[in-house]
Amino acid sequence: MAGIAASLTVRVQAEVFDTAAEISLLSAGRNDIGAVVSFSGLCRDEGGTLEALELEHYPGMAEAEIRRICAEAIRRFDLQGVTAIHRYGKIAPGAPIVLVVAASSHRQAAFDGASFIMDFLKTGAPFWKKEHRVDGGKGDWVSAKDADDSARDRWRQR
Amino acid sequence: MAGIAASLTVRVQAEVFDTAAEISLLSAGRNDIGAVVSFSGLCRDEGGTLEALELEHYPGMAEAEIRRICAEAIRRFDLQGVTAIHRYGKIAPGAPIVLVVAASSHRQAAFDGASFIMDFLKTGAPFWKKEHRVDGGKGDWVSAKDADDSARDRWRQR
Amino acid sequence: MRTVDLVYFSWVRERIGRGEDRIELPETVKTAGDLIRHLKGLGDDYASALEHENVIRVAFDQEHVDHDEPIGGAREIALFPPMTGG
Amino acid sequence: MRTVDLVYFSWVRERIGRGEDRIELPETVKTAGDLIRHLKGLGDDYASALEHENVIRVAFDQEHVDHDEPIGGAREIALFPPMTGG
Repeated sequence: MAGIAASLTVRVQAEVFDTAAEISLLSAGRNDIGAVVSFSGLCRDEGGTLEALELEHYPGMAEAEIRRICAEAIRRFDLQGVTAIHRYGKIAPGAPIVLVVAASSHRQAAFDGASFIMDFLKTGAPFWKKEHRVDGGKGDWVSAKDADDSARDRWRQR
Repeated sequence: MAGIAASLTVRVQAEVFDTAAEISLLSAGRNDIGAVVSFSGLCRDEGGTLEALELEHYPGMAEAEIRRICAEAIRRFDLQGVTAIHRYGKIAPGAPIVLVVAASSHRQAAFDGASFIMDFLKTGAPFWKKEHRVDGGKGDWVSAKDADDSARDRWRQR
Repeated sequence: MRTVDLVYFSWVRERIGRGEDRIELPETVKTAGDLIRHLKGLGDDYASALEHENVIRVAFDQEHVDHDEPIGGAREIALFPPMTGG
Repeated sequence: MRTVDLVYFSWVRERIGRGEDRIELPETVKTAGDLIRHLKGLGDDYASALEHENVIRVAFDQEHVDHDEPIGGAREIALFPPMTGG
Protein backbone atom coordinates (compact mmCIF):
# COMPACT_ATOMS: atom_id res chain seq x y z
CA MET A 1 0.00 0.00 0.00
CA ALA A 2 2.83 2.39 -0.83
CA GLY A 3 1.55 5.94 -1.07
CA ILE A 4 -1.32 5.44 1.37
CA ALA A 5 -0.41 6.41 4.92
CA ALA A 6 -1.06 3.72 7.49
CA SER A 7 -3.29 4.72 10.39
CA LEU A 8 -1.60 4.71 13.80
CA THR A 9 -3.40 5.21 17.11
CA VAL A 10 -1.47 5.12 20.40
CA ARG A 11 -2.97 5.80 23.80
CA VAL A 12 -1.66 5.54 27.37
CA GLN A 13 -4.53 5.79 29.82
CA ALA A 14 -5.88 4.73 33.21
CA GLU A 15 -9.35 3.93 31.86
CA VAL A 16 -10.48 0.51 30.65
CA PHE A 17 -10.70 0.32 26.86
CA ASP A 18 -13.20 -1.43 24.61
CA THR A 19 -11.21 -4.11 22.80
CA ALA A 20 -14.07 -4.89 20.47
CA ALA A 21 -14.62 -1.29 19.41
CA GLU A 22 -10.91 -0.72 18.79
CA ILE A 23 -10.66 -3.77 16.54
CA SER A 24 -13.67 -2.79 14.44
CA LEU A 25 -12.53 0.85 14.23
CA LEU A 26 -9.26 -0.18 12.60
CA SER A 27 -10.90 -1.98 9.68
CA ALA A 28 -14.23 -0.13 9.43
CA GLY A 29 -15.10 1.24 6.02
CA ARG A 30 -12.08 -0.29 4.28
CA ASN A 31 -12.02 -3.07 1.70
CA ASP A 32 -8.24 -3.36 1.33
CA ILE A 33 -7.56 -5.04 4.69
CA GLY A 34 -7.42 -8.82 4.54
CA ALA A 35 -6.18 -9.65 8.03
CA VAL A 36 -6.53 -8.15 11.49
CA VAL A 37 -4.62 -9.60 14.44
CA SER A 38 -5.29 -8.41 17.96
CA PHE A 39 -3.37 -9.11 21.13
CA SER A 40 -4.98 -8.52 24.52
CA GLY A 41 -2.83 -8.74 27.61
CA LEU A 42 -4.85 -9.35 30.77
CA CYS A 43 -4.00 -9.10 34.46
CA ARG A 44 -3.47 -12.72 35.42
CA ASP A 45 -3.90 -14.01 38.94
CA GLU A 46 -1.78 -16.99 39.90
CA GLY A 47 -3.97 -18.88 42.32
CA GLY A 48 -6.05 -16.17 43.94
CA THR A 49 -3.21 -14.38 45.76
CA LEU A 50 -3.24 -11.17 43.72
CA GLU A 51 -5.47 -8.27 44.69
CA ALA A 52 -4.30 -6.08 41.80
CA LEU A 53 -1.34 -5.04 39.70
CA GLU A 54 -0.26 -1.43 39.91
CA LEU A 55 1.33 -0.09 36.76
CA GLU A 56 3.70 2.85 37.06
CA HIS A 57 4.69 4.60 33.84
CA TYR A 58 6.90 7.40 32.57
CA PRO A 59 4.39 9.98 31.27
CA GLY A 60 5.28 11.23 27.82
CA MET A 61 8.01 8.71 27.15
CA ALA A 62 5.59 5.77 27.46
CA GLU A 63 3.48 7.04 24.58
CA ALA A 64 6.51 8.20 22.56
CA GLU A 65 8.26 4.85 22.87
CA ILE A 66 5.15 2.83 21.90
CA ARG A 67 4.69 5.15 18.94
CA ARG A 68 8.30 4.55 17.83
CA ILE A 69 7.84 0.77 18.10
CA CYS A 70 4.57 0.81 16.14
CA ALA A 71 6.02 3.04 13.41
CA GLU A 72 8.91 0.61 13.02
CA ALA A 73 6.46 -2.31 12.76
CA ILE A 74 4.38 -0.49 10.13
CA ARG A 75 7.52 0.14 8.07
CA ARG A 76 8.99 -3.32 8.51
CA PHE A 77 5.83 -5.35 7.86
CA ASP A 78 4.04 -2.92 5.55
CA LEU A 79 1.02 -2.73 7.87
CA GLN A 80 -2.10 -0.78 6.90
CA GLY A 81 -3.01 0.21 10.43
CA VAL A 82 -2.00 -0.21 14.06
CA THR A 83 -3.75 0.58 17.34
CA ALA A 84 -1.85 0.24 20.63
CA ILE A 85 -3.34 1.08 24.02
CA HIS A 86 -1.58 0.59 27.36
CA ARG A 87 -3.13 1.24 30.75
CA TYR A 88 -1.51 2.45 33.97
CA GLY A 89 -2.70 2.56 37.57
CA LYS A 90 -4.34 -0.23 39.54
CA ILE A 91 -5.62 -3.13 37.45
CA ALA A 92 -7.69 -6.00 38.87
CA PRO A 93 -7.26 -9.67 37.91
CA GLY A 94 -9.04 -10.46 34.65
CA ALA A 95 -8.96 -6.84 33.47
CA PRO A 96 -7.11 -5.76 30.30
CA ILE A 97 -3.68 -4.10 30.52
CA VAL A 98 -2.62 -3.75 26.91
CA LEU A 99 -4.15 -4.04 23.46
CA VAL A 100 -2.31 -4.18 20.14
CA VAL A 101 -4.18 -4.47 16.85
CA ALA A 102 -2.38 -4.81 13.51
CA ALA A 103 -4.07 -4.73 10.10
CA SER A 104 -2.52 -5.84 6.84
CA SER A 105 -3.48 -7.20 3.46
CA HIS A 106 -1.81 -10.51 4.40
CA ARG A 107 -2.09 -12.67 7.48
CA GLN A 108 1.59 -13.31 8.21
CA ALA A 109 2.35 -9.57 8.24
CA ALA A 110 -0.51 -8.94 10.65
CA PHE A 111 0.67 -11.73 12.99
CA ASP A 112 4.30 -10.63 12.80
CA GLY A 113 3.41 -6.97 13.28
CA ALA A 114 1.38 -7.54 16.44
CA SER A 115 3.96 -9.96 17.86
CA PHE A 116 6.88 -7.60 17.08
CA ILE A 117 5.11 -4.68 18.76
CA MET A 118 4.39 -6.74 21.89
CA ASP A 119 7.96 -8.04 22.14
CA PHE A 120 9.46 -4.55 21.92
CA LEU A 121 6.77 -2.98 24.08
CA LYS A 122 7.45 -5.52 26.86
CA THR A 123 11.16 -4.68 26.99
CA GLY A 124 11.20 -1.05 25.84
CA ALA A 125 8.06 0.81 26.90
CA PRO A 126 8.61 2.49 30.30
CA PHE A 127 6.07 0.67 32.49
CA TRP A 128 6.71 -1.18 35.74
CA LYS A 129 4.37 -3.61 37.50
CA LYS A 130 3.98 -3.88 41.26
CA GLU A 131 1.95 -6.64 42.88
CA HIS A 132 -0.63 -5.94 45.56
CA ARG A 133 -1.47 -9.10 47.48
CA VAL A 134 -4.84 -10.22 48.81
CA ASP A 135 -3.30 -10.85 52.26
CA GLY A 136 -2.20 -7.20 52.38
CA GLY A 137 1.47 -8.24 52.22
CA LYS A 138 3.94 -5.67 50.93
CA GLY A 139 3.84 -5.54 47.15
CA ASP A 140 6.80 -6.71 45.11
CA TRP A 141 7.97 -5.18 41.88
CA VAL A 142 7.66 -7.73 39.11
CA SER A 143 11.08 -8.76 37.80
CA ALA A 144 11.97 -8.45 34.14
CA LYS A 145 12.28 -11.83 32.41
CA ASP A 146 15.25 -12.93 30.30
CA ALA A 147 12.70 -14.68 28.06
CA ASP A 148 11.30 -11.27 27.13
CA ASP A 149 14.74 -10.06 26.02
CA SER A 150 15.17 -13.24 23.98
CA ALA A 151 11.75 -12.77 22.36
CA ARG A 152 12.77 -9.25 21.34
CA ASP A 153 16.22 -10.26 20.11
CA ARG A 154 14.93 -12.89 17.69
CA TRP A 155 13.59 -10.00 15.53
CA ARG A 156 17.13 -8.64 15.24
CA GLN A 157 18.46 -11.91 13.86
CA ARG A 158 16.01 -12.06 10.96
CA MET B 1 -3.30 -25.62 33.40
CA ALA B 2 -3.05 -29.40 33.36
CA GLY B 3 -6.24 -30.97 34.65
CA ILE B 4 -8.53 -28.16 33.53
CA ALA B 5 -10.10 -28.83 30.14
CA ALA B 6 -9.58 -26.10 27.58
CA SER B 7 -12.74 -24.63 26.07
CA LEU B 8 -13.17 -25.19 22.32
CA THR B 9 -15.87 -23.62 20.18
CA VAL B 10 -16.05 -24.34 16.45
CA ARG B 11 -18.78 -23.06 14.13
CA VAL B 12 -19.31 -23.17 10.37
CA GLN B 13 -22.10 -20.82 9.39
CA ALA B 14 -23.46 -18.49 6.71
CA GLU B 15 -24.31 -15.72 9.17
CA VAL B 16 -22.00 -12.85 10.07
CA PHE B 17 -20.44 -13.28 13.52
CA ASP B 18 -19.68 -10.73 16.23
CA THR B 19 -15.90 -10.70 16.53
CA ALA B 20 -16.01 -8.57 19.63
CA ALA B 21 -18.47 -10.77 21.47
CA GLU B 22 -16.54 -13.95 20.63
CA ILE B 23 -13.29 -12.49 21.98
CA SER B 24 -14.82 -11.39 25.25
CA LEU B 25 -16.72 -14.67 25.66
CA LEU B 26 -13.48 -16.63 25.59
CA SER B 27 -11.92 -14.81 28.54
CA ALA B 28 -15.02 -13.69 30.46
CA GLY B 29 -15.10 -14.60 34.12
CA ARG B 30 -11.60 -16.09 34.16
CA ASN B 31 -8.51 -14.76 35.92
CA ASP B 32 -6.03 -17.36 34.66
CA ILE B 33 -5.80 -16.10 31.08
CA GLY B 34 -2.93 -13.70 30.44
CA ALA B 35 -3.06 -13.40 26.66
CA VAL B 36 -5.74 -13.49 23.99
CA VAL B 37 -4.81 -13.35 20.31
CA SER B 38 -7.49 -13.00 17.66
CA PHE B 39 -7.20 -13.33 13.90
CA SER B 40 -9.91 -11.93 11.64
CA GLY B 41 -9.78 -12.75 7.95
CA LEU B 42 -11.76 -10.29 5.84
CA CYS B 43 -12.96 -10.37 2.25
CA ARG B 44 -10.44 -8.16 0.48
CA ASP B 45 -11.18 -6.31 -2.72
CA GLU B 46 -8.23 -5.65 -4.99
CA GLY B 47 -9.10 -2.37 -6.63
CA GLY B 48 -12.88 -2.37 -6.73
CA THR B 49 -13.32 -5.29 -9.18
CA LEU B 50 -14.82 -7.78 -6.73
CA GLU B 51 -18.55 -7.95 -6.14
CA ALA B 52 -18.29 -10.80 -3.63
CA LEU B 53 -16.52 -14.02 -2.77
CA GLU B 54 -18.59 -17.17 -2.73
CA LEU B 55 -17.37 -19.80 -0.30
CA GLU B 56 -18.25 -23.41 -0.98
CA HIS B 57 -17.66 -25.89 1.81
CA TYR B 58 -17.91 -29.61 2.58
CA PRO B 59 -20.64 -29.77 5.24
CA GLY B 60 -19.66 -31.90 8.20
CA MET B 61 -16.02 -32.30 7.23
CA ALA B 62 -15.42 -28.52 7.38
CA GLU B 63 -16.34 -28.41 11.06
CA ALA B 64 -14.65 -31.74 11.84
CA GLU B 65 -11.37 -30.68 10.23
CA ILE B 66 -11.29 -27.29 11.99
CA ARG B 67 -12.02 -29.06 15.25
CA ARG B 68 -9.10 -31.47 14.68
CA ILE B 69 -6.75 -28.56 13.92
CA CYS B 70 -7.84 -26.60 17.01
CA ALA B 71 -7.51 -29.64 19.28
CA GLU B 72 -3.97 -30.17 18.00
CA ALA B 73 -3.15 -26.51 18.69
CA ILE B 74 -4.58 -26.72 22.23
CA ARG B 75 -2.42 -29.78 22.92
CA ARG B 76 0.73 -28.44 21.28
CA PHE B 77 0.68 -24.93 22.77
CA ASP B 78 -1.16 -25.69 26.02
CA LEU B 79 -3.93 -23.23 25.19
CA GLN B 80 -6.69 -22.45 27.68
CA GLY B 81 -9.36 -21.81 25.08
CA VAL B 82 -9.97 -21.57 21.33
CA THR B 83 -12.83 -20.23 19.26
CA ALA B 84 -12.87 -20.75 15.49
CA ILE B 85 -15.67 -19.62 13.21
CA HIS B 86 -15.70 -19.93 9.42
CA ARG B 87 -18.42 -18.60 7.13
CA TYR B 88 -19.68 -19.98 3.82
CA GLY B 89 -21.89 -18.52 1.11
CA LYS B 90 -21.60 -15.09 -0.52
CA ILE B 91 -19.39 -12.63 1.34
CA ALA B 92 -19.05 -8.96 0.38
CA PRO B 93 -15.77 -6.99 0.38
CA GLY B 94 -14.88 -5.79 3.88
CA ALA B 95 -16.96 -8.50 5.57
CA PRO B 96 -15.43 -11.15 7.84
CA ILE B 97 -14.79 -14.68 6.56
CA VAL B 98 -12.99 -16.35 9.43
CA LEU B 99 -12.23 -15.70 13.09
CA VAL B 100 -9.75 -17.55 15.29
CA VAL B 101 -9.26 -16.64 18.94
CA ALA B 102 -6.64 -18.33 21.13
CA ALA B 103 -6.26 -17.80 24.88
CA SER B 104 -3.27 -18.79 26.97
CA SER B 105 -1.45 -17.81 30.11
CA HIS B 106 1.48 -16.62 27.98
CA ARG B 107 1.64 -14.42 24.92
CA GLN B 108 3.86 -16.51 22.67
CA ALA B 109 1.60 -19.54 23.05
CA ALA B 110 -1.45 -17.44 22.16
CA PHE B 111 0.28 -15.99 19.07
CA ASP B 112 1.60 -19.39 17.97
CA GLY B 113 -1.73 -21.10 18.60
CA ALA B 114 -3.74 -18.66 16.47
CA SER B 115 -1.11 -18.63 13.71
CA PHE B 116 -0.85 -22.46 13.66
CA ILE B 117 -4.63 -22.82 13.42
CA MET B 118 -4.83 -20.34 10.53
CA ASP B 119 -1.97 -22.00 8.61
CA PHE B 120 -3.55 -25.45 8.86
CA LEU B 121 -7.08 -24.15 8.31
CA LYS B 122 -6.00 -22.42 5.06
CA THR B 123 -4.56 -25.61 3.62
CA GLY B 124 -6.67 -28.30 5.30
CA ALA B 125 -10.21 -27.08 5.96
CA PRO B 126 -12.48 -27.95 3.01
CA PHE B 127 -13.51 -24.50 1.75
CA TRP B 128 -13.14 -23.12 -1.78
CA LYS B 129 -13.43 -19.48 -2.84
CA LYS B 130 -14.97 -18.32 -6.09
CA GLU B 131 -14.80 -14.71 -7.24
CA HIS B 132 -17.84 -12.82 -8.46
CA ARG B 133 -16.83 -9.75 -10.41
CA VAL B 134 -18.46 -6.31 -10.44
CA ASP B 135 -18.54 -6.36 -14.27
CA GLY B 136 -20.59 -9.58 -14.16
CA GLY B 137 -17.72 -11.55 -15.70
CA LYS B 138 -17.62 -15.27 -15.06
CA GLY B 139 -16.22 -15.99 -11.64
CA ASP B 140 -12.89 -17.73 -11.22
CA TRP B 141 -12.03 -20.20 -8.52
CA VAL B 142 -9.24 -18.78 -6.39
CA SER B 143 -6.04 -20.80 -6.79
CA ALA B 144 -4.27 -22.33 -3.81
CA LYS B 145 -0.95 -20.64 -3.02
CA ASP B 146 2.36 -22.43 -2.56
CA ALA B 147 3.08 -19.86 0.15
CA ASP B 148 0.21 -21.30 2.19
CA ASP B 149 1.72 -24.79 2.02
CA SER B 150 5.08 -23.37 3.08
CA ALA B 151 3.48 -21.52 6.00
CA ARG B 152 1.93 -24.79 7.16
CA ASP B 153 5.10 -26.84 6.66
CA ARG B 154 7.23 -24.60 8.88
CA TRP B 155 5.29 -25.96 11.87
CA ARG B 156 6.42 -29.49 10.94
CA GLN B 157 10.08 -28.52 11.03
CA ARG B 158 9.97 -27.17 14.56
CA MET C 1 -18.26 -55.21 -5.78
CA ARG C 2 -19.63 -52.81 -3.23
CA THR C 3 -21.25 -49.40 -3.41
CA VAL C 4 -19.67 -46.10 -2.33
CA ASP C 5 -20.96 -42.53 -2.29
CA LEU C 6 -18.78 -39.98 -4.08
CA VAL C 7 -18.99 -36.24 -3.41
CA TYR C 8 -17.30 -33.49 -5.41
CA PHE C 9 -16.52 -29.86 -4.66
CA SER C 10 -15.45 -26.65 -6.40
CA TRP C 11 -14.24 -27.06 -10.01
CA VAL C 12 -14.15 -30.85 -9.70
CA ARG C 13 -17.90 -30.69 -9.09
CA GLU C 14 -18.42 -28.18 -11.91
CA ARG C 15 -16.45 -30.24 -14.47
CA ILE C 16 -18.08 -33.54 -13.57
CA GLY C 17 -21.41 -31.72 -13.76
CA ARG C 18 -22.90 -32.81 -10.44
CA GLY C 19 -22.11 -32.85 -6.75
CA GLU C 20 -22.43 -36.57 -6.05
CA ASP C 21 -22.47 -40.05 -7.47
CA ARG C 22 -23.12 -43.53 -6.16
CA ILE C 23 -20.91 -46.07 -7.88
CA GLU C 24 -20.02 -49.76 -7.80
CA LEU C 25 -16.42 -50.26 -6.80
CA PRO C 26 -14.63 -52.96 -8.91
CA GLU C 27 -12.34 -55.32 -6.94
CA THR C 28 -9.30 -53.87 -8.76
CA VAL C 29 -9.86 -50.42 -7.22
CA LYS C 30 -7.91 -50.66 -3.97
CA THR C 31 -6.70 -47.12 -3.24
CA ALA C 32 -7.73 -43.47 -3.65
CA GLY C 33 -5.40 -43.25 -6.66
CA ASP C 34 -6.96 -46.35 -8.22
CA LEU C 35 -10.37 -44.74 -7.83
CA ILE C 36 -9.28 -41.55 -9.61
CA ARG C 37 -7.89 -43.56 -12.53
CA HIS C 38 -11.03 -45.71 -12.66
CA LEU C 39 -13.29 -42.65 -12.80
CA LYS C 40 -11.23 -41.12 -15.64
CA GLY C 41 -12.24 -44.12 -17.77
CA LEU C 42 -15.95 -43.49 -17.20
CA GLY C 43 -16.34 -40.46 -19.48
CA ASP C 44 -14.98 -37.14 -20.73
CA ASP C 45 -16.40 -35.11 -17.83
CA TYR C 46 -14.52 -37.24 -15.31
CA ALA C 47 -11.40 -37.23 -17.50
CA SER C 48 -11.47 -33.42 -17.65
CA ALA C 49 -12.15 -32.96 -13.93
CA LEU C 50 -9.44 -35.39 -12.85
CA GLU C 51 -6.91 -34.72 -15.64
CA HIS C 52 -4.12 -33.60 -13.31
CA GLU C 53 -4.30 -36.44 -10.80
CA ASN C 54 -1.68 -35.05 -8.47
CA VAL C 55 -3.68 -31.90 -7.62
CA ILE C 56 -6.83 -33.85 -6.68
CA ARG C 57 -7.36 -34.17 -2.93
CA VAL C 58 -9.24 -37.10 -1.45
CA ALA C 59 -11.13 -37.59 1.80
CA PHE C 60 -12.50 -40.89 3.12
CA ASP C 61 -15.45 -40.45 5.45
CA GLN C 62 -14.52 -36.75 5.94
CA GLU C 63 -10.82 -37.26 6.69
CA HIS C 64 -7.97 -36.32 4.35
CA VAL C 65 -6.04 -39.26 2.88
CA ASP C 66 -3.10 -39.70 0.51
CA HIS C 67 -3.59 -41.25 -2.93
CA ASP C 68 -2.02 -44.52 -1.81
CA GLU C 69 -4.47 -44.95 1.08
CA PRO C 70 -6.45 -48.22 0.85
CA ILE C 71 -10.17 -47.53 0.50
CA GLY C 72 -10.98 -50.23 3.04
CA GLY C 73 -14.49 -49.75 4.41
CA ALA C 74 -14.87 -46.07 3.50
CA ARG C 75 -18.49 -45.25 2.65
CA GLU C 76 -18.21 -41.59 1.54
CA ILE C 77 -15.32 -40.59 -0.70
CA ALA C 78 -14.78 -36.92 -1.56
CA LEU C 79 -12.71 -35.54 -4.45
CA PHE C 80 -11.81 -31.87 -4.61
CA PRO C 81 -9.11 -29.34 -5.57
CA PRO C 82 -6.64 -27.81 -3.10
CA MET C 83 -8.50 -25.79 -0.49
CA THR C 84 -8.64 -22.00 -0.46
CA GLY C 85 -10.55 -21.10 2.70
CA GLY C 86 -9.50 -18.88 5.57
CA MET D 1 28.44 23.38 35.57
CA ARG D 2 24.93 23.17 34.24
CA THR D 3 21.63 22.00 35.67
CA VAL D 4 19.73 18.86 34.67
CA ASP D 5 16.43 17.40 35.78
CA LEU D 6 16.55 13.81 36.98
CA VAL D 7 13.49 11.56 37.15
CA TYR D 8 13.26 8.11 38.76
CA PHE D 9 10.79 5.25 38.46
CA SER D 10 9.81 2.01 40.19
CA TRP D 11 12.23 0.75 42.85
CA VAL D 12 14.90 3.28 41.83
CA ARG D 13 12.41 5.98 42.83
CA GLU D 14 11.46 4.15 46.04
CA ARG D 15 15.06 3.64 47.15
CA ILE D 16 16.14 7.20 46.41
CA GLY D 17 13.02 8.33 48.25
CA ARG D 18 11.62 10.75 45.68
CA GLY D 19 10.60 10.90 42.03
CA GLU D 20 12.80 13.74 40.85
CA ASP D 21 15.86 15.86 41.50
CA ARG D 22 17.46 18.89 39.95
CA ILE D 23 21.25 18.71 40.16
CA GLU D 24 24.34 20.57 39.05
CA LEU D 25 26.36 18.51 36.60
CA PRO D 26 30.17 18.64 37.26
CA GLU D 27 32.37 18.96 34.14
CA THR D 28 33.79 15.48 34.80
CA VAL D 29 30.39 13.84 34.28
CA LYS D 30 30.33 13.21 30.52
CA THR D 31 28.19 10.08 30.05
CA ALA D 32 25.15 8.29 31.49
CA GLY D 33 27.53 5.90 33.29
CA ASP D 34 29.52 8.85 34.76
CA LEU D 35 26.25 10.27 36.09
CA ILE D 36 25.29 7.02 37.81
CA ARG D 37 28.70 6.80 39.51
CA HIS D 38 28.52 10.49 40.48
CA LEU D 39 25.11 10.02 42.09
CA LYS D 40 26.31 7.00 44.10
CA GLY D 41 28.76 9.35 45.87
CA LEU D 42 25.96 11.69 46.96
CA GLY D 43 24.49 9.52 49.71
CA ASP D 44 23.39 6.09 50.92
CA ASP D 45 19.96 6.28 49.25
CA TYR D 46 21.52 6.83 45.83
CA ALA D 47 24.17 4.18 46.54
CA SER D 48 21.47 1.64 47.41
CA ALA D 49 19.24 2.49 44.44
CA LEU D 50 22.09 2.39 41.92
CA GLU D 51 24.16 -0.40 43.51
CA HIS D 52 24.02 -2.72 40.50
CA GLU D 53 24.93 -0.22 37.81
CA ASN D 54 24.47 -2.60 34.92
CA VAL D 55 20.75 -3.14 35.54
CA ILE D 56 19.97 0.60 35.61
CA ARG D 57 18.37 1.87 32.40
CA VAL D 58 18.82 5.47 31.29
CA ALA D 59 16.78 7.77 29.05
CA PHE D 60 17.84 11.22 27.82
CA ASP D 61 14.90 13.45 27.00
CA GLN D 62 12.60 10.41 26.87
CA GLU D 63 14.74 8.21 24.62
CA HIS D 64 16.63 5.11 25.73
CA VAL D 65 20.45 5.45 25.74
CA ASP D 66 23.39 3.18 26.59
CA HIS D 67 25.61 3.95 29.59
CA ASP D 68 28.41 5.23 27.35
CA GLU D 69 26.15 7.81 25.66
CA PRO D 70 27.48 11.39 26.07
CA ILE D 71 25.02 13.54 28.02
CA GLY D 72 25.44 16.39 25.56
CA GLY D 73 22.57 18.84 25.82
CA ALA D 74 20.09 16.48 27.49
CA ARG D 75 17.75 18.34 29.87
CA GLU D 76 15.77 15.50 31.42
CA ILE D 77 17.58 12.34 32.44
CA ALA D 78 15.60 9.31 33.68
CA LEU D 79 16.96 6.37 35.68
CA PHE D 80 14.89 3.22 36.14
CA PRO D 81 15.00 -0.58 36.37
CA PRO D 82 14.29 -2.95 33.45
CA MET D 83 10.74 -2.47 32.24
CA THR D 84 7.91 -4.92 32.97
CA GLY D 85 4.90 -3.56 31.07
CA GLY D 86 2.72 -5.26 28.51
